[in-house]
Amino acid sequence: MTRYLIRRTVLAIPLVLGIATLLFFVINLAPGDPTQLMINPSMRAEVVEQMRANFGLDQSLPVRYTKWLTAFVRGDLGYSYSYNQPVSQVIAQILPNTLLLSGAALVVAFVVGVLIGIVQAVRQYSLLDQALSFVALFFYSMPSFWLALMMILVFALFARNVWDWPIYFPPSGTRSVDFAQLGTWDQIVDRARYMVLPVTSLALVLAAGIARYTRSSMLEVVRQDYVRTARAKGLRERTVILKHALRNALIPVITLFGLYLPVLFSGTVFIEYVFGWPGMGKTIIDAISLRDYPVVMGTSVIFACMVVVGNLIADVLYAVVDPRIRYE
Amino acid sequence: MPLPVGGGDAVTAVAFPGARRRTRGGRLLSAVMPGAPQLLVGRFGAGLTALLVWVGLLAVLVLRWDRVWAAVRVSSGASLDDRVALVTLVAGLAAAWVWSFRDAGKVQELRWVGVSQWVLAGRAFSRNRLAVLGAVGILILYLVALLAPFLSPYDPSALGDLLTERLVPPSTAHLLGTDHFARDVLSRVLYGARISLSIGFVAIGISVTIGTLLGAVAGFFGSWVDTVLMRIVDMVIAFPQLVLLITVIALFQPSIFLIIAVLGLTQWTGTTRLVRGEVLSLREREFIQAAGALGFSRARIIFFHLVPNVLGPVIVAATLGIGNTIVLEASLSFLGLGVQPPTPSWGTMVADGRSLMLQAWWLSTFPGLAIVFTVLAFNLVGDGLRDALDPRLRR
Amino acid sequence: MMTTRARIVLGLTVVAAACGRDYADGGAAAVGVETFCADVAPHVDAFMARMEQEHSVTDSARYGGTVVVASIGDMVDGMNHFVSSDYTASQNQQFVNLMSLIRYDASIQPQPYLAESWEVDDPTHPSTITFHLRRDVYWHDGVRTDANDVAFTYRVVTDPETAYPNAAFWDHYVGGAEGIEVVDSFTVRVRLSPHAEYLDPWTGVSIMPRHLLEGVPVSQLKQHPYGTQCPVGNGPFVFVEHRPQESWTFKTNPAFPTDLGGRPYVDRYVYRVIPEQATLLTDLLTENIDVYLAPRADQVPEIIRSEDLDLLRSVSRSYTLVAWNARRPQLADARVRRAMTLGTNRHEIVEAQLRGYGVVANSGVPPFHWAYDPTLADSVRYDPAEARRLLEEAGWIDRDGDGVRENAEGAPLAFTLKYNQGNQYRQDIAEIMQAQLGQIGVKVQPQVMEFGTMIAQLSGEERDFDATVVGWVTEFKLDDVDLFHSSRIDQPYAFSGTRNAQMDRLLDTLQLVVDRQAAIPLWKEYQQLLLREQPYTYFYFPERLNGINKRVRGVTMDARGEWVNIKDWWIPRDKRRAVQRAAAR
Amino acid sequence: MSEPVASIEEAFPPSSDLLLEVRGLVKHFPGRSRGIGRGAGGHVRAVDGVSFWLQRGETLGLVGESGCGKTTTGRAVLRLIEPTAGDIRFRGQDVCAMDHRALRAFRRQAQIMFQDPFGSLNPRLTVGAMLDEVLRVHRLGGDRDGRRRRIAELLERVGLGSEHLDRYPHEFSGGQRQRLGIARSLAVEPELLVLDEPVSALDVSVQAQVVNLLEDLQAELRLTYLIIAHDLSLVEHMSDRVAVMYLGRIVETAPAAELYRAPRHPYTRALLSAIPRPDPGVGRVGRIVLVGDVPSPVSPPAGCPFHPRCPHPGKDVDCGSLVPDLEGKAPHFAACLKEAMSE
Repeated sequence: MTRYLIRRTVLAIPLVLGIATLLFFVINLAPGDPTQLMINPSMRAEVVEQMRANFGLDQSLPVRYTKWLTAFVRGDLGYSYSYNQPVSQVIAQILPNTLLLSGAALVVAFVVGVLIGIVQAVRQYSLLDQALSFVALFFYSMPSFWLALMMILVFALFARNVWDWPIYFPPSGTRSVDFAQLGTWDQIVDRARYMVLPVTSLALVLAAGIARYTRSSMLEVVRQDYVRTARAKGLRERTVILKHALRNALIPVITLFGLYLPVLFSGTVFIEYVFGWPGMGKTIIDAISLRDYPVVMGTSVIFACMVVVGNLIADVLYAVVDPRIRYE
Repeated sequence: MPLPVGGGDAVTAVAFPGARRRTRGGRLLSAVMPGAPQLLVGRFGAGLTALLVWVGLLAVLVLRWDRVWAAVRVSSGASLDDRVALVTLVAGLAAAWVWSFRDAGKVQELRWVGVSQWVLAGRAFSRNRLAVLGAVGILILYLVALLAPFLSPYDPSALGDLLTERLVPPSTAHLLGTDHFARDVLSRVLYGARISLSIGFVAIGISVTIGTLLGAVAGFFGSWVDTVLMRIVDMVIAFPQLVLLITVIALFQPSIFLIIAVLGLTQWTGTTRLVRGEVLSLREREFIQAAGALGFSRARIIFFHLVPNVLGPVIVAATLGIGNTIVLEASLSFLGLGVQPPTPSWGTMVADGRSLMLQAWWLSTFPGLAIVFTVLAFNLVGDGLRDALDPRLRR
Repeated sequence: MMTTRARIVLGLTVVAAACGRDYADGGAAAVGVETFCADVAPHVDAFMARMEQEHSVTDSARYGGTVVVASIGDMVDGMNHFVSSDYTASQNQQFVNLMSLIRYDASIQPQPYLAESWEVDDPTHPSTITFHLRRDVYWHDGVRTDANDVAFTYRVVTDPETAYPNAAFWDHYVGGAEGIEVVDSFTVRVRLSPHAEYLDPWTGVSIMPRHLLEGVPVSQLKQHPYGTQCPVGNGPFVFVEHRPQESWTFKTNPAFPTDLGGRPYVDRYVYRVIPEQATLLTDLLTENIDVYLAPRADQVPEIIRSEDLDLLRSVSRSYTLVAWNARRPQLADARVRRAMTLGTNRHEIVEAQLRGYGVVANSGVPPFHWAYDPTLADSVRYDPAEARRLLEEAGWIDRDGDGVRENAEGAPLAFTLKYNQGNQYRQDIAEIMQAQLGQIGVKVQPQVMEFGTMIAQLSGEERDFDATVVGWVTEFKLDDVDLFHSSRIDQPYAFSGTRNAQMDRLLDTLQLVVDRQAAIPLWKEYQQLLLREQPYTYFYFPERLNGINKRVRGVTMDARGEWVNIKDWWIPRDKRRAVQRAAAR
Repeated sequence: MSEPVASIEEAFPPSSDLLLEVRGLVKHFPGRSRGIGRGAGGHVRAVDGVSFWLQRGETLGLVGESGCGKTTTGRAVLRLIEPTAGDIRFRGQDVCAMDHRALRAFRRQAQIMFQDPFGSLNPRLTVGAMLDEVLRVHRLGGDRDGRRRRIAELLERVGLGSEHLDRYPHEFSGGQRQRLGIARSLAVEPELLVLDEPVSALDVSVQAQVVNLLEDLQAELRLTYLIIAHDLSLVEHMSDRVAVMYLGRIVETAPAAELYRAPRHPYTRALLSAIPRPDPGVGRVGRIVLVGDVPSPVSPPAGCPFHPRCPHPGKDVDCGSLVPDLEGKAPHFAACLKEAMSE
C-alpha cells in the first residue's frame, strides 16, 4: 500500500507540472497584462512601463517561464500583483474557506444522497421512488447560481422580512461583523449559520447525482445471491439492507468522490460568488480578469493537486471498503 | 449422431404480455384524429403524444396562418429560420398522421423473436412513466425550438418603447412580461430554446464523438497508447476548466461557436473513461476475441463490434451531458462568458435578470424554469435509458 | 540621548500621547519586510489602548456601534496610497485611514485638514506653496505626523520608479527632493510652475508614514505588506483586519484631533465585499449590511419601497461615452460622428436604463463642476432627421437599397462597437445604438470583449477597434490633454485620435489659467468645440446611488465621495447591532 | 529399452506429416502493476516452454487445472496473444513471422471456439448478420444470394434452421449459442479448430449433443482439433493424444488410451485418481490427494515446478534444483526426474 501511494504520488508530479506548464502558456497568451487594467489618463505611459518593469513583465515569455518554473519547483509560487502578497500567503488565507465549504457540502451531499438512494432502491418504481427521483433531478437540473439565489430569497429575505420565520439565514459572508466579540460557542453557531445556505446550495446538486448512483448500485447489489441468502436466513430487512447490501453498494459510490471533486470545485465558484464567500474559485476568476498570473497559476496548481489527491483518496478508500482490491 | 433441427434446448415461445388487440375502424379514426385510436386501446403515452403534436401543430397552422403563409410564399424573402419552421410544421403534421394511421392499421402483434437489445430497451423504457414524460417533453421542446418563428408573438430582439414598455410584468400583451429593453420575454424564451438546445446537442455531439473514439482506441490498443491517452485525460480532468474557458474566451471573441467548441472540447474526458472501461472489459469478451480470430481488421473490430456495444452507456452519458451542458452554459453566462447578447439564450437571460430578481422576477424565473424543465427532461430520459439499457436494472 | 530628553519634555508639556514610538535607530530600514506586520502591530495596539483610556468616550448617545458598508469589489491595493489606483481605496485612504493635507468642502473649495493653513507666494502665478501642518496628528503607532512625512510622500509620488498612478498630478510641479523643502518640523514648501487648480493634487494625495516606509525601494512599495496587511494611518479610523475578498475592518481612532471632530462616533467600520448585486440588495434588505454602494438603477425601486432604507443620491464624477476611432475611414469625418450622436436617443437611455438618475453628458465636465455649462445639456437632442442629413452631406447614401448607407466607393457605413463583459449599462448602450443607428442606415455590430483584452486593443498601437463603450472618472481638476491633444495622439489614452489645432490651443491654455473666472469662457468654448468635433459621443453622468439603512444617521455623500464624513456617521443606541442578536433570533 | 529416451523436441515427427508444430512456446505477462515504472520481476509465466504437435485430422487434448496456462497456449498458438518466445509452425509456415496478410490467411485455416456461450457472440448482431459479416470479410460465398445459401447451409450443419437467421444471441439457449459459435468458426472453412472448454459451460444434457456435433463435423470435414479442457473424461472421450499441463509446462503427453492406462507423471496420476469412474478396479491406485496450493506462476518454485506438492516416494533434493525435461519414448513423454530414471 505504501509503495502504491508513493508510486501514485511520483506519477502525479509530471502531471501537475504538465498542467502548470500548459496553464502558464495559456494564460500568458491572453492579451493584456495587469498594468493595462489600472488605466487612467493621469497615468503616463512611462508609468505603465515602469510598473511592468516592477512586475517583471518586460521580460520575454520563455525567460518568465524559466523563472517561474525554477521558483515553482522550489515551492515558491511567486508574488501576487493584485494582493501584494506572496501567492502562498493568499492561498493560505482563502484555501481554508473553500475546503470548509466544499468539505461540508461533500459530507452533506453524501449523507443525503446515499439516504435518498437507499430509499429509492428499496422502493424501486414506487411512487416514492419516482417522486424522489423527480425532486432530486429537479435540483440537479438547476444552474447552481440560480438555486443559490433562490435560497437567498427564500431563506434569507422572505423568511425574515415577509414571512417572519423564527429561523432565517444571512445572505452572504462567512461570519458576522461582530464575530471577534462572540464567545466560543456563539462563534461556532455564528459560523454554522453563515454556512447553511451555501453548503445546502452546493450539496443539493451533488446529492442528486449521488442518490442516482446509490440507487442503481443498490439495485444491482440487492439482486446478488448473498443478499438473497441473507434474506433467506430470515434477517430483518433493515439488517439486510444496511449491513449486507449497503456496504457493497457503496463501493462504486466511493469512486464518485474522486469524480466529483472537479465538479465540486467549479461549483464552488458560483456559490462563492453568490454568497460572497472568499474562496479559491472566486479568486481564480478574479485573478484571471485582473491578469494576476501568479495567483492564477498558484490557485490552479493547488486545484489540480487537490483533484489528483482526491482521486488518490478515492482509490485508497476503494481498497479499504473492497477487500478484493489489493495494491501490491 | 443426428440432431433434431433447432436443438432440444430451444427457447420456449412465450406470448408477450402486452400483445395488442387489433382495433376496428382504427384507421378511419386515425385519419381524422391521429392518436385517438391508440388512446382508445389504452396506449395513453403514444396516443396523447400523437394527438398533442397533431392538435398543437394544427393550432399553429390556423392561428399563425399569416406567418406560415409568409414563409410559404417564395417571394416574401422569408428567412432560413422561417423555412426551417415551415418544414418542421409540415413534417410534424405528416409524421403524426402517418404514424397513427399506419400504427392503427398494423396487425397488433408484438414480435417476440428477432428482437434486438435496442427494442428490448425501448420496451423497458416505455414502461418508465417519468422517462416517457421526459421524452415527450424533449420532443415538444424541439418542436417549439424549430417553430419559434411561428410561435413567438414578437421579434425577440426588437426593442420596445423604453419609456413605457420596459420591465412590464406578465400581462395579456406580454404573457411573460418584458425585459429591460422592453423586449417580449416569451418570444425570447422561445427563441432561446434553439440556442440552448443546439448548444447542448452540438457540444455533446463533439465531446461524445471525441470521447468514444479516444476511449475505444485507448481501451483496445492498451499499453502505451492507453497510458498516454489516460495521462492526457487525467490532465484535462485536473485542469481547471473555468480557467481554460475564461482564457480562451478572452483570447478569442466570445461567440456561440466558440462556446460550443470549448464546451465540446473540454467535456469528453468522462466519455473517454467510460468507453475505455467498457472496451477494456469488452476486449476480454470472447466475441471480440472471436472477431480477431476470424481475421477481422482492427478498424472493423473497433467500429463494428466494440463501439456499437458501448453505445448504450454512451447514449446515456450523452443524454445526461446535454442537460449538464445547458446548465453549464447558464453558469458561464453568470460569469458573463456565455452566449452574448442580443442572442437570446436561456442562460444569458437568467444571468442578466438575476440582479432584478426582486423587481422583475419574471426576467430570470421563466428562462430559469425553461432550463430546469429542459434539463429535467433530458435527465429523466437519461435515467430511463440507463435503466432500460442495463438488463440488470430492468424490471 | 537627545530623543529621550525630547520625549520627556514633550510628555510634560503637550499630551501624554506624545510618548510615541522611538524610531531613532533608522526608521523603516530597521523593520524587515517579513516581520513588518508583527513588528508594527504591538505598537499600534499599545498606543491605541493608551489613547482609549485617555480619550474615553463621553457618555454620548452617538458613540458606539458598527457600520457595515458593502460593495462588489475589494480594495486591491489597500491603504497604500503610493500604488493604489482604484476609487474605493483612495476614498478610504483619504477619509478613513489616512489624511490628505487639504480637503474639499461641499462646494469643492479647498479646506484645511492635515495642513491647518497654507500660503502661496503669488495667487495668480503661484510658484511656491507653504503648508503648515497640524501638530496633534499621530500615526496609529504613536509617532507624530510631521513635515518629513509630507516630504517623504512627495518624493515618492514624484519618483517615476514608484509608478504612482496619478503621475499627471505633478506635471507642473518640480519633482523629487528639489521640489519640496522641509522648513521646520511642521512646515513644508513645494515648488511649481503656475497652472490651473494647482491645489487639487493635495486633496487627493494621502500622506504616508515616513518612519515605516522610508528605505523600502520605491519599486518594491507595491509588494510591501503595509498596504493590505497592516497599514498604519493617521486618520479617524485604525486598521484592524483585512480578509482578502471578504472584508476590511477598522476601529475608531480615539486620538483623532478634537479640532477635526475628535474620535469618530461609530466604534467599528467594516467594508465588505459581496460580488453579486442580487445578494447585495438582499443583504441590505435583511440588515446584514448598512450601506449598499452603487446599486443598479433598476434595483432602486426596491430600496425606496422599503421603510427601513433610504436612497442617497449624489452627483458622480464618472461618465459613460462611446469613443470613435477617427483613424478609421468611415469615422474620420466629424459630421459622421455628429450624426451618430444625433441618431442616438441618449435622453431615453438615461430615463430608461438609469431610471432618470443621471444627466445626459455633452462633455467631460461634470454637472457639479464650476466649468459646467448647463445650456449644453439640451443643445443636442435626439434628431434622426438631422443625423440623416449630415450623413448624406458627408456622402453616405444607401446606394443599393439594403438599408445601410454606402460612400461613393461603395463601402458600407458599418462598424463594430466593442464593450466589456460584466457591465450591463454598456451592453445596453451597445444594443440600443445598434437598434437606433440601424434606423438611420448605420450598421452597428456590438461585440463584447473581456475587459483586459479590450483595453489592450484600445490603447495598443494598432488601435484595433472602430468604436467602444467606455467610461472615465474625472478628477476635480479637469484635464483632457491626454484624451484629445494631438501631441498625445500616440499615447495610450488617445482613443479617438482626432487632430484639431483649435482644440490643442484650448487644452494648452486651460491647463495654465489659474483664475477660475477667466477660465470659464474658455471651458465653454472647449465644450462647444467638443460638440462639433465629437471625438466621443458622450452619454451621461450617472448619479451615484447608494442604498442605506435609516438607522445610520448623519451620512453625507456627495461629489467628493461616499466616505467623506464617515467619522460623523452615528447609530442610535437602540438601533445598534447587538453582538448576540445574530445568533439569538 | 529398445528406443533411446529422447526429449520431445527431438522426437517430433517429420514436418510434412504435421499440421501444427509448437516448440518451446513461452508467454510471459507483465506484472500486475499498472502504468509506467512497473517493478522488476513480477512477470506471470503463463506458458513456460511448451512443445507439442498436431497431425492432420487428429485431436489433441490439453488438460490441466485452471491457471495452468492451457487457455493461453491455445490462444498463443493462433496468435490471438503474441507469444513471448517459441516457434509455431502451421503447415510448415512460421506463424510468428506472419505479416498482416499471411496472418489473415492463417485465420481462415485455424479457428477457435470459446467456452462462454454468452460472451462469445456479439449481442448486437443477429445470427444472419454475424455470419454474413464473416463471409463478407473473407469474400466467401460469392454474392448476396450465395452468402445467404451458405449461411443457411452452415446453420443446418450445426443443427439450427434458417428461421433463426433474424434472431439475436440473447434469444438462444447456451447450447444453441455454442452451435452458433461453431457455425461461425466453420464459416471460413478451417482445418484446425481450437476448442477452448467447448462444453464446460453447458448443462450436462446439452454437453453430449455438442460433443456429438463436434465429432460429426470432424469426421465430415476432416477437421483437426486442439481441445482445451479441465474435464479429463471429455478429453479422454474425444482425443487421440493428451497433454497434461502444470504451471505453464507440459508435464506428460501420450496417446489418450496409454495416458489413462499408465500415467507416468505423479501429477497426472493425481489428476486421474480424482476422476469418478463408473467401473472401479482395473488396477487403479487409490485416490491421491495433493497437498498444498498451486504455486504462483509469478514466482514458480525452483527445479521441478511440481516438487513442492509431489507425492512421489522418490522425491529428493534434485527435484528442488533440476528442471526435468519432457522426455520419453515417442509417443509417451513425461517430465519427471524420478520416473525417467526408473524407466
